[in-house]
This record gives sequence, C-alpha cells and structure tokens, in this order.
Amino acid sequence: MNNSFLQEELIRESGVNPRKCMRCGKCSGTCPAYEEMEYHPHQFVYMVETGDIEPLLNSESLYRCLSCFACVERCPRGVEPAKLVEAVRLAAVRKQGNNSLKADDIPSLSDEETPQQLLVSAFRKYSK
Amino acid sequence: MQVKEYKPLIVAFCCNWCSYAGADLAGNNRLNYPADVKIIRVPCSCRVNPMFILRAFQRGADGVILCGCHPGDCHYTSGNYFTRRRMALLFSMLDFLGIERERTRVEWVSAAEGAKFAATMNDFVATVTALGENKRLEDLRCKK
Amino acid sequence: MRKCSLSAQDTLFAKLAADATLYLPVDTADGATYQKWESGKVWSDALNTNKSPKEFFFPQMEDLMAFKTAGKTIELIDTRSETEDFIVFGVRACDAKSFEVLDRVFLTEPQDSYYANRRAHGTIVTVACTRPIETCFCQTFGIDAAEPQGDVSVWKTETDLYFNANTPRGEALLQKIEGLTEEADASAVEAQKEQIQKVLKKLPLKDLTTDGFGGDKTEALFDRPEWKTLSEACLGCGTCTFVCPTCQCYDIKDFSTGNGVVRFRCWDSCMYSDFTKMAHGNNRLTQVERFRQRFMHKLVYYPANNDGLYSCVGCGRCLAKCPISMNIVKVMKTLGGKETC
Amino acid sequence: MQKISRESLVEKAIAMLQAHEVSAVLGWKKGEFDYDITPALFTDAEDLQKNFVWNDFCGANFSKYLVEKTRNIEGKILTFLKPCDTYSFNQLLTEHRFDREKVYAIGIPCEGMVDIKKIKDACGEGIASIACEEDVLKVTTLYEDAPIAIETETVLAERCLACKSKKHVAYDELLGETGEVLESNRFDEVERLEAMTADERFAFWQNELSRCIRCNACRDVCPACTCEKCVFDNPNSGVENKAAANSFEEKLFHIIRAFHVAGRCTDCGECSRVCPQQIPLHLLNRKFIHDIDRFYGDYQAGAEVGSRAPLVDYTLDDLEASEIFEGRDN
Amino acid sequence: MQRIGVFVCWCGSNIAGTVDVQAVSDALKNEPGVVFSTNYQYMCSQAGQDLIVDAVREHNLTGLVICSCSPRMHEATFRKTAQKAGLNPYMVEIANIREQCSWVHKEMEIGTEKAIILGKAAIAKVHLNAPLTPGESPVTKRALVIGGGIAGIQTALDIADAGFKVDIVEKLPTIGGKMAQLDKTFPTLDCAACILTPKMVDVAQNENVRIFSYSEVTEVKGFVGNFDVTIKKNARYVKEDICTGCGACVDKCPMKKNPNEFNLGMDNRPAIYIPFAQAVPKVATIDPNACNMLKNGKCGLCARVCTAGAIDYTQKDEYIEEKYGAIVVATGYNPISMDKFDEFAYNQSKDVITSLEFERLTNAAGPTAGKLLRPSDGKHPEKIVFVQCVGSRCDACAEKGKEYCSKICCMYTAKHAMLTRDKYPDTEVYVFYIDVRTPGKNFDEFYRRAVEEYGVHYIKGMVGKVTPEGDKLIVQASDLLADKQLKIDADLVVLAAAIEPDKSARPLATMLTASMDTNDFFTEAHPKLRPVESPTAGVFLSGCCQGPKDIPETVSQASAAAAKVIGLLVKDKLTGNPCIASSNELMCNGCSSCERVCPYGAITYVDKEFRMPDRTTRMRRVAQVNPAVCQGCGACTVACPSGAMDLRGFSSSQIMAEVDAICK
Repeated sequence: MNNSFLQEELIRESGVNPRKCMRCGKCSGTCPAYEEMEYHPHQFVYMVETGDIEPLLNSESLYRCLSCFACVERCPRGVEPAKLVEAVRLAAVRKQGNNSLKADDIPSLSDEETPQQLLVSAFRKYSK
Repeated sequence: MQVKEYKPLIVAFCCNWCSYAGADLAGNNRLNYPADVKIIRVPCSCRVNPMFILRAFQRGADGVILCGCHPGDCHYTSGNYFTRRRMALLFSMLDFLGIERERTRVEWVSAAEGAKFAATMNDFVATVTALGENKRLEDLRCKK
Repeated sequence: MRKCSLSAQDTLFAKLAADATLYLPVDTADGATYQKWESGKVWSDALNTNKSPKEFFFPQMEDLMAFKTAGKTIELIDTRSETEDFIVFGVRACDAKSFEVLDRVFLTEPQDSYYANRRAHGTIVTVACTRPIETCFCQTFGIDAAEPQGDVSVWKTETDLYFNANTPRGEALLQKIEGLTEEADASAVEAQKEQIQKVLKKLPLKDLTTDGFGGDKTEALFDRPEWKTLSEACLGCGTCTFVCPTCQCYDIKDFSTGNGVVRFRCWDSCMYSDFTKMAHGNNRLTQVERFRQRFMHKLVYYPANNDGLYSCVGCGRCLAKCPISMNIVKVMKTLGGKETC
Repeated sequence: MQKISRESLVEKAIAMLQAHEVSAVLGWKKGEFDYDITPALFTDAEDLQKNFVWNDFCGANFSKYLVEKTRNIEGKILTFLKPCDTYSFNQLLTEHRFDREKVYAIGIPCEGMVDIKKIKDACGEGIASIACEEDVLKVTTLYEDAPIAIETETVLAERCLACKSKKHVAYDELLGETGEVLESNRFDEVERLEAMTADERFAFWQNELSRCIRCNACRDVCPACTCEKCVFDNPNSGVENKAAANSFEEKLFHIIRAFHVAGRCTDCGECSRVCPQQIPLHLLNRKFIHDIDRFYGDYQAGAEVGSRAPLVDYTLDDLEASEIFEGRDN
Repeated sequence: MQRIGVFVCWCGSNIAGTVDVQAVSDALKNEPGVVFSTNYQYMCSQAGQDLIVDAVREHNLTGLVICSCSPRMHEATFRKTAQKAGLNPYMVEIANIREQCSWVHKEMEIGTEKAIILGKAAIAKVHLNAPLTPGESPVTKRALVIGGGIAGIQTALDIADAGFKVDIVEKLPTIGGKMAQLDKTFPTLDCAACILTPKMVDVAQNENVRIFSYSEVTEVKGFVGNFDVTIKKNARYVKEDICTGCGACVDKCPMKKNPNEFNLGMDNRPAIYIPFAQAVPKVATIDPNACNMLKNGKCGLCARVCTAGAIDYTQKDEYIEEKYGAIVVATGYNPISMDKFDEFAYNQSKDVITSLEFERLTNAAGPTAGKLLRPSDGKHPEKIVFVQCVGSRCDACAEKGKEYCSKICCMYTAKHAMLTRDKYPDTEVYVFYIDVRTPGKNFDEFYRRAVEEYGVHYIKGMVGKVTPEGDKLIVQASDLLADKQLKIDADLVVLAAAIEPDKSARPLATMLTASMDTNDFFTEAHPKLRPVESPTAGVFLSGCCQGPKDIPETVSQASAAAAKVIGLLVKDKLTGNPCIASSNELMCNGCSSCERVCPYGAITYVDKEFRMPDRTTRMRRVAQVNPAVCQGCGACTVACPSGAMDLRGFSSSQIMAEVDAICK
C-alpha cells in the first residue's frame, strides 16, 4: 500500500508538507463538498502522509473537490489540503492504461471544423 | 631514512559554558581524539578575535577550530550569533586570498555533546592532516 | 669611453650576470621596478622606478641578530653573512646621488656594518636621463641628469650604449665586459648631453632653488606659521619617506618567534606618530611637528651636519606618490626664496 | 568635465565666509601641476579666488578631515561633498566621529574623476599641462608641441567607472542636481577572482600584496579608519608592525584592515587611489561588502545615519560559517 | 616578572596513568618565571592545598599554575587556596591535563608531551595575570513591580512581607488585572473575586507597598541595584487621596453611554467611573474623551455632587522619579483580536463571543448580573458551541494567529462547559477540540467530570465556519472520529481566543534592555534554571509576560520572582564577576560598535574631557562599562576595531600568549 515514490512526487508537486497537519479537521469542517466526498480533505492529507494513496487515486472524491480553497484559507497550519487534492488529481490524470479515449478514436470524432485546441483539451480530459 | 609522520597542530577555541564543558565530557567518557588538538578556554565564542586565529596560523598552527554553544543556547544570549557572522566573513576572506578553507571551522558543541566534540576533533584533524602543513599563512621565523 | 651596440644588450647583461647578481628596472603593469635580470627581462626606459634603489643597500627590513631561547637559557646568534657581489644597473643621476647621502649617515663612524657590507659588494651603473619629466628637480640640488655618477655611467642612444668608468670598481666592471665593447669617441654622448640640457631648461620646476635653506636656517624657518597650512592635509602616512631615496630612518624591533627572538630593523617614518617613541612618549606630538621635521631634516639639519649637502636629490617620487599631493617642492616654494631670508 | 562650475562653488564659499555663516572652507587647492590637487582649508576670499579648484582631478574624499578639523576650528566648516563622499560623511556621523552641527555640507554632482596614471599611460610621462574640456582632456607634454586630446571617459578612475551612486545621501544644501543610486558592476572583479581556483587566487594576492611597503597610506586615507590608536601602531595589540617581514604579515595587515572596516566601509575607493604600489586594496573591502550583501541582505554603509552595521547585528537564522561556500566548488 | 609556582596533580592514576607527572613538573620548572615546580597525588586534597600554601610562602610565589582536572571542577577550590596563601584568587590558572589530556589520550609519551604544552600555555597566561577585585555597587532597597494583576500583586506582597518597599505601577485605574474579570477558577471552581479581592486589599493596606494606578513607566535608566525609573501618573481628574469612592458622581454623570472596558464593552459606563465595586484604589476616574466638562468646559455635575471635593478638572499628568534595586515585569496578557477570523463570524454576530466575554456574561457582577443570556436578544441560549484553539497553534499566517499553544483554554473551556451544564442543565453544550491538554494537578479529572458527569459533548474536530441564519448560528464542523461533517444550529458560539503579551511589553523591554522572543514574550535568563529572571541583571519576570500560564502557575512564578528580588535586596552591596570588559578611554573612538553588541546594555557613553598625548585637551565621547551589569562575554572586545575594549581575565594579550605557547 505504501507508494513512497508517488508520495514524494505529490509532496513535491503540491508544495504541501502533510507533516505540518495537526489533525484539527478544520478543512473538513469548512468543506462545502464534504457530503459528496468519500475521502474528506483531512483524510487526503493523512493518507498522503501515510502513503496510502491508491484509494485516493481511484476515488471519485478527486472530482468532487471544487477547488474553492476554503480549506487552504482556513487551515491554521498552512497545510493547504486543496493543493494536495489537485496533485492527486493530476497524478490520476497522468495515469496511463485506463484511458477512456484512445488516440485512434479521434479521427472519427473530429471533422474539419474542430479546432486543434479542443482536440487537445478533450484528449487531456478524457484520457484519465 | 625514516619519514616522520606528519602531525598537524590544531588550536581549538572553546567557550567556557558549552564547548569546553563538551570537551570535558568527552574526557569523562574517555572518548579519544588526537593530542594534536590543544584547547584554549574563552568565556564565549564571541571573545575570539580574528587576530587570534591569524596569530595561531602565524605561530605554526595548521588548523584553527572555534567551538561555541548552539545558536540560541549562548550563555550570554547572543554572543555566538556575532561569532557566526564574524567567522563567516573571515573564513570567506581567507578563502578569497586562496587559503585552504578547510583549515578553519566553526562548530557548535553543547555541554552534553562529548561524543560530538570528539568526533568533530577527529574529523577536523583528519581533514587538516590530509591538507598537510600550513604553507599559505605561515611565518617562517616561527618555524623551528 | 667604451661603447656597445644596443642589439648586443642581452649578451652584455648575460655577461654581467655571470658572476654577480644583476638588477635592473623592468616595466610591469604597476610601473617600473628593479628586478633580478634573467634571460628575457627587458631593461625599462622608465625614468623613476616605483621604489628607489636604496633598498639594495638599506633594505626595508633586515635581521640584525637573533636569540635562541630554551627554557631559561638564551643564546645569541650572529645572523650576518657576507653579501655576494651584485650590480644595480640603470640607476638615474638623482638616485645615484642618494647613495652619497646615505653613505654619510651609515659609513661614518661608528660604521653600519650591514650597510657597509652591501655597499662593498654592490656596483652601481647609472644611466643618463634622456627624457626628464615634470616632477624632476635634481637641478635644484646641483645634479646633472646628463652626467650621472656611480661606478659606471651609461648613455643610451638610439643605437648604442656608451660606458664611462668613474671608480676603480667601475673600471673592473668595464674590464669584465671589455670583449663586448669597443673604444668610442664621445661625440654622440656630447650630443645627447646637449639635448638633455635643452629639456632640462623646459622643466616646470627648473627655477626651484635652495635659497632660504641650508644648515644655518634653523631659527629662520622653525617657527614659520606656514608649516601649519602646509601640513594641514597631511595624513601622516609613510609614503613619501618610503619612496624617498634618501630617507634613512629605521626602527629596531624584536620579534618573538616562540623559540627565540629575531632582532630586526625596518624603515621607519618621521611622519608616524610612534616614530622615535621613548619612555616619556614621543618627541613630536602633532602632525605639524612631524611634517616640519621631515623637511627641516632634508633642507636644514642634514646640510648642517654634512658640509651643506641637502638630503633631497629631486627625484620627484614624493610628488607623484603623495596621497594628498603635498611635497617638498610646495614646501620649498612656500618657505624658501631669496626674499624670505 | 564637471557639470558644476568652479566659479559657482567659489562664489558660494565666499558668500558664506563673508556672511560669517562658516569660518573655514574645506576644498581642493591648486598644486604645482594641473593634476596634483591638495585638500586644504580656506579662510579668506582671496585664497579661494586664487587657489580653489574644482575639476576632473578632485578625487580626494574630505569626510575624514572633518573628524579633526571640526575639533580644532571655531565655528562651522563648509565642505563640498561629491555623492560618494556623502556616504563616508554619514558613516562617520553614525559612529559619532564629528559634530554635525559644526559642518555645512554642500552636495555637488560629480561626473567621475580621472586617473592620472591612465593619462600618463596614454600620453607618456612628462606632462606639462592638462586642460579639462567638455568630454576631452587636452594634454600637453614636454616632448610634443601639439596637445594630445584624450576622451575623459577613457581615463576615468576605475572606482568611478563602477560608481555605485550619484545620489547625495547627506547635505545641507545641493548645488546642481543629485542623481540616483546606480546599478554598478563593482563586484565583477570580486566575482572574477572568486571563480578562480584557490591556487590562482593565492598567486594573485601573493603577487599583489608582496608589493606592499606598509606606508599605511590606505589606512590613513580611509574615512572608516578613524581609530584614536590603530592596532597596528599599538605595541600592546600583538599585531603592531612597521614593515611586513614576510607574506604572512602582509596578509595579516590587509585582512585585519579590511575586517575592521567590514560593514563600515562605504566603498569610496580611496585606499586603492592612494596606494603608491597600485595594489587593488578595494577588492578586499568589496569582497566583504559583497559577502555581506549575499549573506545578510543588501547593506550600504553610510546610506543612512544610525543604521546598524552588519557585524554588530545578527538574525537568528543567519548562514553558518560552514554554509558560505555552498554551491562554490573552487 | 612573576614568580610562578607549578603544581602538577596526579589525580591518583587518573592523570598519572597517562601522563608522566614528574616529567611534566620537571619540564615546566625550566620555563622562564617558574621558581617552583612539583607534583602531588591529590592537589585538591587538604594536604595538596597545604602544599600550595606553603610553597607560596616559602618561594614568594606571585602566580600559580595548577595542572590538574578541568577548571570547571576545581578552579574555585584553587582560587580559595591562593587566597588562603595571601594571593589574589585570580592569580591562578589551571592547565586541564585530565579531561582534555590524560582521559582522551592513551600513550604516556603523547599525553606527557601535551600536558607540558598545556602547562606552558597556562604559564604564559599567568605571566600576564593581574590581581582582580570584584566591583561593588550599593543596592537600593526598593522594588518596582510593573503590572498589577495577580502576578504583580503576589510578587509585591511577598516582597513586602520580607520587609522591603515595593511599588506597583498599573496602567488601568485599578489593580486586579484579568483575574478580576473572571467568574470562577479551575479546577476548584472557587470564585475569582473571593480569592483575589482579599489580596488586593492586603496589598493596598500593606505599609511597604505603594500603588501607582492609572500610571505607566516611561523611562528606565541605571542597572541592577540602582535603577532610576520615571513613572507617569496619568491625570484621572480626581484627587486620589480625597475621593472616598462613594460613587455619587458615577450615578449623576450625564454622559452614560461609554463602552465599559471592564465588561469588554458589553455594557456602558459613565464618563466618570469606578471600574468595579472592589476596585483598588477605589477612586473614581474621569475618561477625558467622554467627559463633557473636559472636552467643552460644560457640565461640572460631578464636582457639584462630590461632597469630599475630590474632582479636579485641572489635574495634569504627573511624573515621579524613583530609585529601585530590582524591577519585576508582570505585564500580563490579552486575548488576541478576532477581527481576522471571518469564518467564525465574530464581527457579524453579537452571539459569537470570546471566552473572556463569556466570563463576564456568567459573572454576577457582569452585564447580565450573572444570567447567561444571549447578547443579541437577551434570550437564554439552548445550544452553545465552544471552539478551541482559535488563533492558537496557528502558523499559517502570522498576523492572524499565534504559533504557540495558549495553554489555559482547554481548562477554562471545560470550566465554562461544566458551569453552563450545572446551572442550565437543559442547555446543550458542544466543545470542538483538536487535542485536550490537561496536565496539572486535578486538571484531567476536572475535564473528565465535564464529560462524564455533566454530559458536555466533546467532539474532536475543528469548526470550519459559523454562519448566522435568522437568530441561529449555523456551526459547520467536522467530527473526525465519526468522519462526519456536522451542522449545528447554535444559539451562542464561544471562541477560545489565543492569548498574547500585552502591547506595553515591547516598549518596556526596550527600556529595560531585556530581551524578548519573536512573540513578544520576555526571554528568561535560562529556560530551565533561571526561569524567572531576565538576562538583564536585576530584571525579573512574573506571570504571562514570560509565556502563557494559568493562575496557580502565575502565582508560583510570582512568588519565585519575589524570592529572587528579596535575595537581591537583602544584600547591601553587589559584588560582580571581576572578569569583565573594560575600556581604555584614551584609545576609545566612541563609535558605538561595542554598545551595539552588548546583550546587557552594560556599555554607556560619556563625554569626557581628556588631556591628549599631543598636549591638547579635548572633549571626547568614550565608552564606559558598568561593572555591575557586564557579564564578561567579550563580544565588545572583538567589535571594537581599535582594541580599546579588553576583557579582564581573558585579555587579548593573555589569549595570544596562550596561542603562542601552544604553537611553539
């Protein structure tokens, strides 16, 4: 379960130091999307700290976070959980293998009018 | 002909409250370090004038180490903070003049760190021994 | 008079350096300095070297003796050794004259054996100044830049070097290079001398005289109020004394080495506040007094004791080097002149 | 060519003398030649008219004279300060070295001062006269009939080429305009040396410092060296010496000299200007200034009166002596 | 030239095992100045000391070198021995040949060689030793206590009880401090007023105590034993000695609508007021910003009703200068401002209050006469939420909160919760906590009672936000143990605000040259061993000015500080450490470098006339070291470029002599 490489990556990318967390739960106390989430902001921080990252990667919670940054604003220790959520989200997006959109599918979906930009962003969005 | 083993001469300035006590503790615990190290007791590391350090080199020292309380632990509250700035600038200047930077060192050693004192001295003596004799800050008149 | 082609210069120097150390002025990025000649070193045409050649005979620092201590025992060590022969080549007329000033101090009884030793082994080869500069005023002291003294005088023309021995030691030196030189007539040299005289007449300080100075002028000069204004900006550094070819004051000090003592002497400067410090303190407590001392010594006290010889040779180094541009010329112009005395 | 005219300075000085607002004027006095200008005290109008000069050779920094002159002279002294001089002026005030009330300081702009050595290098020795004109110096030598024109810029002193500030940080009155603190390249040479290997640096300084004749001019001219008794003149200090016996004593003198003014040196460059042996002493001072800026944040001595010099200050998280070389391998 | 005696100790086999002591004493005998050299088994024993004394007498020794164990061990012993022999105790130097030689080296040859060198260094040093005498300074037998809270009161009482004079300076019109505002105190729940007010009366009636209320310290000069302090007595426009505290003026004053500071602005007071019934001194004070007479010259009602004639509208601030031997800082604390904590809606709703406000709400002398009523509508709150750690343990943003734990909040919140449940059992009480910290006698038991006996809901988790909705406050918080987000519709929210040092502390520290940490708490001389002293000699610390603490701890520290003060005042003269800095005034430039590095403020500058070496006389600014204040660190000696500053006992020449001896 321990994924130290990914853990380091997440910490580096997010700039968050989960060890600063004192488990007060203010992030979760303030989170407007709390009810929608399987894993709550304080759990993100705790699970990254312990290296228990796999469940987070596979959780819908990633996409429930609104990135409203209330937790970032309110955290008394400056841990900034939303940045960590974002980092896990990016990690999931970058994960290969279970892409829902394959490059081969693209020609059939696009026509002359489709702007390049749209293709690129669609590819990014759906190939998680 | 037998080649005499090179023994460096090391002068260690130790503050009375932490490092000198640390050196005493090293003694209490019978922790060995080379006899090349000779300690001079000063009330605080901030008593050490750059002139003393240069004087030691002039008189034939091969290395000079300055030991004081850890920052924040100074018996006199702030002495070692001044030491830190003075020595950073002095050492940087010595380096600028092309003098081996390894010959000078500042180390914070508390009264509880007998082991650290001995380890530091062992390391410093090894470093200076590897450098060899001090040629760049010597005064030939003082050589035997 | 002998001559040798300029193109044979290096051969000449090699010959001279064969059995004596040869020093001559060499250009560096920081001005001309005397250096030991070795193949490849080029003789500089510069008029003044940074430091005067006095240090060949009276070095800035020299050990006089030593003591060795062990516990409570002490042993005296004579550190003197016989100096090896050396030649100082390319000395200008002013600097050459300075040796006379120094000799009168060091070689009169009791003789300074350290100085005498060096003097006995050094040969001075002078060279005439073809291009004197604005700071030159050797004429004031009766020195002829076209007729330099020393053991051997040299004139350097476009093509040749002309040699003339002035002393037996000079004769010996010319003897040594006889094979490289040939007998020559003096016409080219005379032409050069004339040329030099023309330039000397153009020099800005040509009219500077010693009028108003001399061994009998102590009372007339000592209390002059101008000393105060003249010395106003003096920093009390030792630049003028250390670049001066005639300043000969020194201090004797002991240096404890840990295993003994080295007794050495080093140049001192009357401009320093701790000059001739004694048990009671210093003789001259203010910079005005110290400043006055230096010039009174050169222009009054020294001539008083040395048959009217001034201890300034007009080399102009102090004019060029003083940090605040105060110098003997300004002093002489302010205090001297016929009308003032 | 300086922007402000000699006449306007003389006029101002005479006016103040005659109104008894000041009792003496510290200024530059004419020398034997056009370039050997002496600092002097003027007390009457005639002297000022005749002998006061202000031109491209007025490099001397007067601040240090105020220490002694304010003590010995009744009434106020008028002094003219170039921008770089004002920093020394402030630093001396910070150290309580003279009474501010006894000085009337007039800030004057400076276009940079020329280096006579560079002129001699360019025109040869034997200079009969030099005329300062707009951007050009007309040099007449004893050996050429026609004057040689050299662009002032090409013979500016090194310290002026790396001028740190055209801003006057202290004055009672400004004549002409003040400028800005400049982005100077004054640390380039320090960095060039830092980039050398230790052996190269050692050789460099060995060569430079071996020329030292211990004339003390660098110390005696330095506006930061105002000790009542210098340690090098004090037989009880343990470092006193009148001449350097060997390379150790050369280094000792120059390290301690620079260390004693570290954090107090305003980088006026007088030490190098006056060195009769042309040793680049200012590099030692600049090394300290550069290190102070890098280790403890930018600090300009003399920028304001009363600022705390870096060596009598600290922060809890200062660099350790062991960390200063991090990222520098040579 | 000194006549030096060298005494090499065997320390049994401790030294003699690795050092050839005979060789050492023989070698050192040859050193210049050494006239006697010997070795002995135990130099520190009576026999060893007698040997030293005899040698001093027999050989007229002037300096002693003892080659023995560390000077940290027996320097004091041998100094006494020297004194016994008629020498100045500072003519002794120790060469440490045990801890730093025989114990760290194994071979006899190496150990002996090093011991000889260390001995030579000590001889070189002792050559330059000079007799030193500790300086003496008189002690003013009066203490100043700055701050009249429980800390200041307790310190003053203890000092006064020992028979010394004490002055208390309090910036408010009454002493009593924060404790006077409290209702009950944990963990015993006795009423704060009941235990504090008798002490206030005691202190007021104690002959040795003077109280300067409504006053502040404006200048401190001098040093330990001899402080010169200027106290500014603010004009209260009422003659303190005449006012009887009857309160007639307070009743009649027409300017009634001024926020009452004592009740934290939750009700109003008149322009002329007495903070509370048990105030000490119980005299009225006129608020010049509120009084019509002082502002416009119209009114004068209070003067008319005052039968004692105590009102004086012309009163001016008064400056009193007094000498003190010791100063105790007891400036206390304040809750931090809640302005930056928007998430708790403190500024949006009157029903979000701080714990100190809650104290006043439950206090019988408070704005609601002790009834717990909501500030907004005066209704009884049914559901109360307490939020812990508001601004404490917060390092995200410096201007918002404090990094440290405020220490007292866990306990007073438990107290509030318990008292609420006790008085109003129908009220639901929630406490949101991060950790509950209850170290202290009977503290955890107290907290457990709140949970177990009183049914307070303790929820681990932090409140995320509070939203006013109608007359309710919606508290959104996480319950970490249940992994739920809660929404509670509370009637009252109580914030346990972090506490910070009083704002007056920083300028005071500057005046006292006492050091502070980054949070503006005063620094103690040693965190463990000298916790009630400031590094500045003669300045002591009492209460929360040094760090957050509760009442029992504050009182303990207050008494400890008093004990230290008494220990100082009981002395007639202070003798200092003679190894201190001294300035050679002839060489001093007056540049201030030394003053700037002195941690004790021991260096001052004086303008003094000197006869200079050049025969002139000159006024010069020179540094002077106060021997009573200097602790001898030597920072100034290196800061001084001219070497005018030197350290006795560790002079530059002594240290260089040691260097030379070691290196030769």
